[in-house]
Amino acid sequence: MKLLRQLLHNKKAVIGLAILTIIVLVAVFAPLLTEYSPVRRVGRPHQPPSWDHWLGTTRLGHDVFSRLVHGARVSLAVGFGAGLLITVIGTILGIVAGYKGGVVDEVINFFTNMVLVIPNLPLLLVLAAFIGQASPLVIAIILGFTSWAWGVRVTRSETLSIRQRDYVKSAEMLGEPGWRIMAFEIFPNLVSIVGINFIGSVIFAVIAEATLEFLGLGDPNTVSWGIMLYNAQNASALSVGAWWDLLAPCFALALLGLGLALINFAIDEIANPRLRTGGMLARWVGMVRLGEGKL
Amino acid sequence: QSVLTVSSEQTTTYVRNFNPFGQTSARATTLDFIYEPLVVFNRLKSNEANFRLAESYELADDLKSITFVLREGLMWSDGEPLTADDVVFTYDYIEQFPALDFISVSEQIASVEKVDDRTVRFNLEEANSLIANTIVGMPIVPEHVWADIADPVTFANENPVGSGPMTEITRFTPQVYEQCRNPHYWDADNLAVDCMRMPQLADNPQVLAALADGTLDWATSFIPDIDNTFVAKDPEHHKYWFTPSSLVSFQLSQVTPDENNRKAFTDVNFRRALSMLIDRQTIVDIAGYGYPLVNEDPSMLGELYKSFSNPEVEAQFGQYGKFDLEAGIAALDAAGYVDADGDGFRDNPDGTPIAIDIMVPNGWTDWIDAVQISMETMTEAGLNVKMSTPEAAVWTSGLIAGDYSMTLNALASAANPYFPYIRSFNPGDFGKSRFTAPHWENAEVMELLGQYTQIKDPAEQKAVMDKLQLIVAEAMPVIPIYNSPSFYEYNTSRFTGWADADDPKYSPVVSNANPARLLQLLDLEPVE
Amino acid sequence: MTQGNASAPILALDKVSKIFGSADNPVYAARDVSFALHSGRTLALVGESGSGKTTAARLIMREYVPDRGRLLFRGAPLGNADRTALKSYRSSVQMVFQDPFSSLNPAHTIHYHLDRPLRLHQRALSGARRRAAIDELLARVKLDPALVAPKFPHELSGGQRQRISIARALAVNPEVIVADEPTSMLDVSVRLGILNLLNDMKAQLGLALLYITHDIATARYVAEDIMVMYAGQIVEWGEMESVLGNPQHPYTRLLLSAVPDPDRRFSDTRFDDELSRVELIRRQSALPQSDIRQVAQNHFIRPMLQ
Amino acid sequence: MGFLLRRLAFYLAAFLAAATINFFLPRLMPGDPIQIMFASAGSELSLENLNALKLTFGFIDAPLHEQYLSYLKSVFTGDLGRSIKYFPLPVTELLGRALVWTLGLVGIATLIAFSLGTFLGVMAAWRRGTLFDSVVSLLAIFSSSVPAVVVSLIVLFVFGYTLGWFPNGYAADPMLDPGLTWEYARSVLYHGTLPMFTLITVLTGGFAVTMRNNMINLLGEDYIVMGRAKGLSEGRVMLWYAARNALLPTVSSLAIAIGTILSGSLIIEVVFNYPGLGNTLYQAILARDYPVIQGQLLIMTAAMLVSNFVVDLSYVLLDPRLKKA
Amino acid sequence: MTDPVLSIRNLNIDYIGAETDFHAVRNVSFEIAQGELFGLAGESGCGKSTIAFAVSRLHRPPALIRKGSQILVGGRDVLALDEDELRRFRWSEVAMVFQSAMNSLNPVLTIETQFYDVLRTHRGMSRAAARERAAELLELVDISPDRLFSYPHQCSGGMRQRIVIAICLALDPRLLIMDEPTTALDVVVQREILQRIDVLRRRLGFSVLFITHDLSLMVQVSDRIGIMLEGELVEVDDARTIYRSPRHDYTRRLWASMPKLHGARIGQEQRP
Ligand SMILES: Nc1ncnc2c1ncn2[C@@H]1O[C@H](COP(=O)(O)OP(=O)(O)OP(=O)(O)O)[C@@H](O)[C@H]1O
Ligand SMILES: Nc1ncnc2c1ncn2[C@@H]1O[C@H](COP(=O)(O)OP(=O)(O)OP(=O)(O)O)[C@@H](O)[C@H]1O
Ligand SMILES: [Mg+2]
Ligand SMILES: [Mg+2]
Repeated sequence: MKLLRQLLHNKKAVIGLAILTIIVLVAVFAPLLTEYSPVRRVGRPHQPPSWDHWLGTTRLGHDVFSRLVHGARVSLAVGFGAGLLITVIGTILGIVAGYKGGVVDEVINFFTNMVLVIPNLPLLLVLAAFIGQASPLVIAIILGFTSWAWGVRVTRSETLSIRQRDYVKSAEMLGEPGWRIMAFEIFPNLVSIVGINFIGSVIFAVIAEATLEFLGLGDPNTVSWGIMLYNAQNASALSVGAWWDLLAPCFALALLGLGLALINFAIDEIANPRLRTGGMLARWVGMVRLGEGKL
Repeated sequence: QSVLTVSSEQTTTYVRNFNPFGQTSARATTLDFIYEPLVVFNRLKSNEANFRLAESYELADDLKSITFVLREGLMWSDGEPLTADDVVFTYDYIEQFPALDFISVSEQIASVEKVDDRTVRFNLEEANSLIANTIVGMPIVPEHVWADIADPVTFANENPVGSGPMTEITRFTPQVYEQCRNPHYWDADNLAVDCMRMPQLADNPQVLAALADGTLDWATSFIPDIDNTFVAKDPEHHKYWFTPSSLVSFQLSQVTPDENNRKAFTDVNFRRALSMLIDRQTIVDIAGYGYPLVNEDPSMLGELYKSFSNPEVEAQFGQYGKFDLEAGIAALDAAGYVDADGDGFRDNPDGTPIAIDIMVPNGWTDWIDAVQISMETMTEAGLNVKMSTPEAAVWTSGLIAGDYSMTLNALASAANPYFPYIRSFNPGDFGKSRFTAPHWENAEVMELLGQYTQIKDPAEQKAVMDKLQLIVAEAMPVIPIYNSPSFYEYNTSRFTGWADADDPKYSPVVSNANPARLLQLLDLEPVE
Repeated sequence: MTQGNASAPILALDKVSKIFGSADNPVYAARDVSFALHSGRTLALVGESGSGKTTAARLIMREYVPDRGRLLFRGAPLGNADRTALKSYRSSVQMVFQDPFSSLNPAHTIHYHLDRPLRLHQRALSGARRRAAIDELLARVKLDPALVAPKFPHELSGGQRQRISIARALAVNPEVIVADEPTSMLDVSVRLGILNLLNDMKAQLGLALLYITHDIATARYVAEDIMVMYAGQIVEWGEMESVLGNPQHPYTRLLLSAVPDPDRRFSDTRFDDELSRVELIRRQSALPQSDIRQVAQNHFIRPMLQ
Repeated sequence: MGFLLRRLAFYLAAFLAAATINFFLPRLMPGDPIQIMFASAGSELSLENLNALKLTFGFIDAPLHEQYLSYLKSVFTGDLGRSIKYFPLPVTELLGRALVWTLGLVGIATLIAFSLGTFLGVMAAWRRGTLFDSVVSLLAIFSSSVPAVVVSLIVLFVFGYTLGWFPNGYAADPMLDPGLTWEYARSVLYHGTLPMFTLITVLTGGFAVTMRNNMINLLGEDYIVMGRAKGLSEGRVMLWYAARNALLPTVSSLAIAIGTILSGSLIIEVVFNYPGLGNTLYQAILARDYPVIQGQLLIMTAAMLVSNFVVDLSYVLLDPRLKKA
Repeated sequence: MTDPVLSIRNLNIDYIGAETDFHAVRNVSFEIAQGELFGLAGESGCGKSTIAFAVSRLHRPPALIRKGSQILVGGRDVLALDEDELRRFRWSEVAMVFQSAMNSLNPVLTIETQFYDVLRTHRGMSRAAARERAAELLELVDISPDRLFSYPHQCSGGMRQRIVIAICLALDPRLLIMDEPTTALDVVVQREILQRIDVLRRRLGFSVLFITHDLSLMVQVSDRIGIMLEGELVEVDDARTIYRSPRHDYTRRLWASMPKLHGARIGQEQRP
């Protein structure tokens, strides 16, 4: 809650949250925003943007705008679903490894480091191909189970430093059980790390989903931004000059990425006050200009 | 020196492999250009024979053997004579190494014997009037080279000794290779091209780029919106001609595991109604960029085999091959396929539900588009359909086993309608070939097909073929959609003599599935 | 035991050693350390940084297991004691940490910090009684319960935070409190308040206190007895005034001479003798020495090897 | 040295684990590679022929552990089998060809992106709160959050299709003879520009943000203030006191970033049809070219391990505190 | 009386905030004479370091030295220097020892380089000459010249502190500012270092601004002392005088709360 309040005081966070909120609203109210079905032919192939079709039509004559707003649902769902999974796994393993230490730590750390050195996207490609026709749900799940390593690493190292703090020691000396120390003494102090990990994972998941689908490993029945890219690429949208077909999902993805990254950056600033620049520097510059003083 | 720049295959890297038995691994210019066929049959001219290595062939009266006579003075590209021994050797060889027999010809042949130095007789397992078409598909290789090869399957044949016009590999890199004139070519007088150059091009857009800037003389590639993207760049020299080829059709498994679906799929009324729900023209226009040819022939032959067609088919069953949403809906209603349980979808007459899953291989986008377009009208007619896109391998094995519900399938074109029919309906192939995917059995059809190969008299043959067409059209075991085009683009600025719509002398497609490309090569003349 | 004291000690270390580092390069953080804590008395442990003071505290808190020697609780060794014995040990021995900024969890309120020990160690208490107990604890450390309880640690000053730490230690009703440099991070003006508080606790609740510091002046203020530690060994110990007034071990003298003393200017040369021998004293004091010499009635040293 | 030895042991274990995963993953994929070959070729094959072919390709019905052992043996002898799609090209040769392109692309791009990003990060941190800082931070956030696929498509659209300044694909003019000629080199550069540019765009932001944050965290350190108090020039303090130290965590984050870099290059290679490892993997997956997929993952893992090791090494070189440890 | 080495008048320093400013130093004035050791004492956060930074103008935004403030070093107005002059002024006139020895040496440069940095920038010395001078300086603080090629982490805390002092003396500055130079060290080492500074000061004749919160130590070493409270300098006087007869209430409270090593224990009755 405190984090949220602080976020609302950060300009970057506000812009990021605004972008995210708009995308979420668009996704939720998609059917109200367009009269066209995203999966039916509603026009001739590859019509350029017009009053009838704000963002033109696809090769199949689907309305790009309608696909875009409906696609937001899938991209958001996969992003947040996978992000949640990645964060939960990463946080739990990280805290356990960092706090328990010893063999548990060695084992978790070994696996983490190993997963970190096996290239992720190629592995995802092979996995997605192995599963075949990966639906968004499946993509979210494989992302969740292959991408937790980074989260473990940062959570673990932060836990290691928190474990050294005296309040953890005093909890131990009071006889608090281990799980309580991890859940109630350590975890609340990891909120910003976990937050950064979560948002970072969401960005990663959104990108990875779009990439997998773009490479043709997704389920073509779904309406998502990745599938839109895939279809546009297959329809040679660029060679035939149908730029809207390809650029619409591109910009949507870029916008979502930007919004999330801004939020992440803001959390970073909140967690680490030194990174903040805020209004004081502007005021400072103004005062120096006015000759109020100098360095 | 005249150099012809060709794109006959798309790849990200070239591997020096000219093994003519390696269907997919050898360079696409191996067959026909290095290993000349005995005969080239011209599909566009009712299967007319163009004699190449063979100067003639003769089918025995009982149709149980066929004798080929080779030209006089044939030589391999290394100067050794090419004789009947080489032919016999080749067939012994593929018997010995079954993996080499990529067209499964051995099983139809009982024995091969040398009659004299220029004459070979093939003794057949069964009478077959069409066997020549199959036999010419197998390249003949020189005994003096291949006899010593220990493992011919993995043999890369980097410096081929061949019989065709272009046997000398003068340059080979992963990015480009050149193949030049055979010094001992028997038909050198007809050959005006000195070398062929094959730049490595990875995909359609790259071929398009090379075509558009005029680098390529001869190519086979799908090109979107070709009039604007290619022809318009140089309307005088940039040309194309797309000829209809393999048949793309919807197929319903007669042995589908879902009992309820099976009830509908085995009902001819259902199949007919379904056929009427497919908007073929839209599919061709949108999914196919207008390139394919609509196939509305319930006997599935269509324009491609026009010379064989039986007008009765159109008269009796023609309406079932045409898109007519209302009629299709009416037909479903009439046959009792109505929504019995009120879930919004039509059910079987007995009230059991129908749920169709159309399977298309992952990544075959034009097919996926076609299915999506078809689903729109099918859904509008109240059918419960969805699409799945498994890997091509899964799709293939599903088709072979028949445990799918509905699919799109393609069937290569052939010289004679006998081939599409036997490939599609031969129960002997059930569980072996994806072309028998519908698993539709009809004893009479098989009986007639059996007769067809054993008749020599053309009139009699026609009668049998007419009958076959009627039976197939009535039952509609496959729902034809369109014949996809063979892509053929060419540039007239450096060479002339191209076959085109005005002079459809043979199929000029440069892919390795078309032996007639040899004829095209020989007809080319450099522009002065 | 070496401390001449009538009552039985509550807690004692008996020849405890703790070794860190590798076998070929061992670091003796504690070498044959023995001392005892008695209720109502404070024992100060002084020594330069790295001499092993914190290690001694951790040994008592059972954060480290001794490599040699025993930890005696009410006279009984606490080697492989069972869970219930451990639990009763936990509720009898508590610690106050050096850094008031890191000893309270920034994510929880003061109420939570006092509520937990009560829940864990006085299960019988009902919710209302617990609330009352918290108020009482806060009042004991001279904080206004109504004002402080709902606050978060960062809303309090360093001195207030250190009081909360003490209150938390008291919440379990301990007999022994180990305070590891509890005032070294506090401002001069609040330091005294905390020391007075510790003195009060000792007097009113009869606590045994181990006061660890490198500031001998504050040690003198709260403790009756003192031990001087160097390189893991206790080199001199005994009654406070006796040790400070008549330091015998060269290291003790060195330490005392170095302690800033406003009454003596730098030009004053009383202890310059030691200061000129710093390196020698350090080297010699670090050697193990098992001899013990009694200086006065309650004042011992391990004589430095020559 | 102990540090490096320990890392080396870890890398060996990780490589073995990756090799094991490599072995099982393709084997779990559905479908039969031989069948795929012929399905896509559209020709028929009798059962006997199919089996004969399978035999020659080594897809035998031996027990799994036997297959595994022989696989491990071949991995450590550097024999990764032959490609199915490009039969009979050895996988090592195929990957070798691709590796050259990827190494060139990724190597140069990483070098440029790392230098540029680090430089921008240093400058932004040094001028914290100025317009320069705001612009750099914002651009950096943007570039590191936009998917590589989006960047590459947009770059391709703008510079390849709309402006037509650069080719839309491939590593060099296919009509040219590869070799050390001027013409060829120019063609390689010309074709590499867009993929390189894209990769640099995708990577620079991340480096810049990391460096900026590390720098800012260091700026309060006493030794930096002391550097300024010593009256040293601004540049000296910025580079040798601040940046030099801030580089350490950045270098260690580079190790993790290598995975991202490889992933980024994969997608860029696919979009720009660049004949590197990523594109080869993509093609191999589409064609179910098992030996290539296996070799591919292995080589990519090995590349990751090697680059991680290089990072470890440079870390040791950069940080004097580790030398004695 | 000669000109003071350092003269601060009406020094006001604010930390600019997003909405309100924090007045860290308010109207502070004092002087340090030639060869004098001036102590600045006060609780944590009262603005001692802020003053120290201002003398070499080391502040970074959002600190702001308000107009009207004056800092004179050897009679020169420090606040009027431009960038270049400032660079030349730093270290050659005023050198500084920071709060913790551990962190004030650059961990990735050898000791030698850190000497060389100064000597080259200000004196344009060659590496060899700088090495010689550095060795000399190290000897002043009793450290073997072999140490020149070590990295900071290879030296102990006390050693590092002495190295910093040696670097400080490299240019014979008039004024040495020591901002809590020994808080991280134990008393014995602290004593050693301060004694050495005391000796060097007498020998070389520089003045020292000594900052600490340890009052006992301050009285022991300083000639004159300033006591700060919340940004204001509440009392300045001779060390003895301040110790024996403090005038300001706050100073008196500080003394009262200091336990002493000798003499009577402060009784409970004296509790504030
Ligand atoms: N966990 C550990 N591992 C290795 N060595 C340790 C460990 N803990 C302490 N030491 C070493 O043991 C010695 C004593 O350390 P300890 O922390 O007890 O000293 P201290 O007297 O409390 O110092 P300070 O006054 O700085 O707190 C030191 O040399 C230290 O380096
Ligand atoms: N960058 C900054 N922004 C805002 N306030 C600051 C900043 N730096 C210091 N302050 C505030 O200015 C006041 C004076 O700080 P200063 O560092 O001078 O104190 P100090 O007396 O040196 O304390 P200490 O003994 O802890 O070093 C403090 O209250 C501090 O909170
Ligand atoms: Mg300690
Ligand atoms: Mg300070």
